[in-house]
Amino acid sequence: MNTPVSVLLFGITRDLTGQSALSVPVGEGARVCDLLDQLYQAYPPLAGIKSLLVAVNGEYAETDQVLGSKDEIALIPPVSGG
Amino acid sequence: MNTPVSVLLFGITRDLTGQSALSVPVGEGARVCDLLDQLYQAYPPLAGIKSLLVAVNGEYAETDQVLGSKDEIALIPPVSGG
Amino acid sequence: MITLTTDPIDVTAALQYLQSEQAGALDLFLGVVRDNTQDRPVDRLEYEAYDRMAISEMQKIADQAHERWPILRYAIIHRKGVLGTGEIAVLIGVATAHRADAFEACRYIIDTIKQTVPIWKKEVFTDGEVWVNAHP
Amino acid sequence: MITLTTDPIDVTAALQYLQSEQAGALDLFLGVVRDNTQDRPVDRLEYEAYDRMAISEMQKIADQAHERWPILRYAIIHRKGVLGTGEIAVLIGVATAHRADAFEACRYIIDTIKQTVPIWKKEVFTDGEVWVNAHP
Repeated sequence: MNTPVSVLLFGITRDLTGQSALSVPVGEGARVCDLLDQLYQAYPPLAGIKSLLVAVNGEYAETDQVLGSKDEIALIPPVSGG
Repeated sequence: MNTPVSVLLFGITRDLTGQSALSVPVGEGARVCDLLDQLYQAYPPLAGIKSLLVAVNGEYAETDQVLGSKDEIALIPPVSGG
Repeated sequence: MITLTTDPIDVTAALQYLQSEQAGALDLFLGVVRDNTQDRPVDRLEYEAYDRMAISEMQKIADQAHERWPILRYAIIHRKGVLGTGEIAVLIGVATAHRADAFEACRYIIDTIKQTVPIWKKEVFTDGEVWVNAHP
Repeated sequence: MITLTTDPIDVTAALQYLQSEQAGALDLFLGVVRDNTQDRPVDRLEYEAYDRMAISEMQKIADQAHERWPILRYAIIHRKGVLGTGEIAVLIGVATAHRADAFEACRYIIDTIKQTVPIWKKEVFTDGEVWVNAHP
């Protein structure tokens, strides 16, 4: 059974998808890498980004971290502050 | 024949001698080290300074530099600006 | 003091904040919008942040700096929104007793901010735009 | 810009002076009178300079920095006279295109000033006074 997780998009990921937030249906026990695979399939241009990290609840997440439907998930393309 | 050179004093050298300028009679062809020897004899407390350099016409001088009566000479105790 | 703001950065207020009776050294770094990048004329920069995480990541960096150097006061102010050339994008200020600590901590903070804090900069040229660092 | 002055150092004016269209980074160092040295309470500092040579030595340092780093603008301002705690004794500001140069040049200038420029500082305590660095 798929539950949707909400994903915030910033910078180039927002421009490439045309969205600032997405609701992505992921399988039970889906990990960060599973979410990324789904997003790459839905939005192939995301694969052209130099490095794409994921934050869960405001913290950088490992690729095997399991996602929950209440998590605040965000795509973090290469940062360029300062 | 001795000609006087004028010596400017700053910081601790001014305090130890009680003077901000001295007129020191030095021999013809006297070098920086000769001047220092004379000053150490006249003002022994100067020898207690960690390091005492001499500037001639606003430039740090080597100890063998020869002094002229028109030179502007200054004692440079350890600097502590900043 | 950590701030993420759309308002222009007030350097005087930051310096005021950084004063401390024990401080003998204060290092202040300003990152400013230049008028060109690789000789391509920049019209403006657009900074975007994941606010919540940007602030918590800046706080982590400040905490790490506090552990490594005896910091008396610090200020980290990052601007977001649209910035024209000459505007200050980031201010880092560190007050310490001795100068080596101020220089090192200040540089650590700005170097690390550029690596880990989720803030993104789009350079808008007269003939196009690009998200900095995004492409290989 | 090199200045030796008995007037209080105007940081805002210095920052104004340091602005440049090509500058992406500005590092500003302030040396401030602390309220204690080795836990002995300082009442005030008295700075004295061999003016002519202090200025020419600061100019040499600025020239050396200019040779080593691509400096767009710099400011070196040293105070002399009587300073109370919290007052700024020295300001070094360097504007460059990139931040590493600003940090390195700024630190080089202040480190070298402390080694070669004929300026002397007397610390006046509540119970005595001492010319800094003068004794073994």
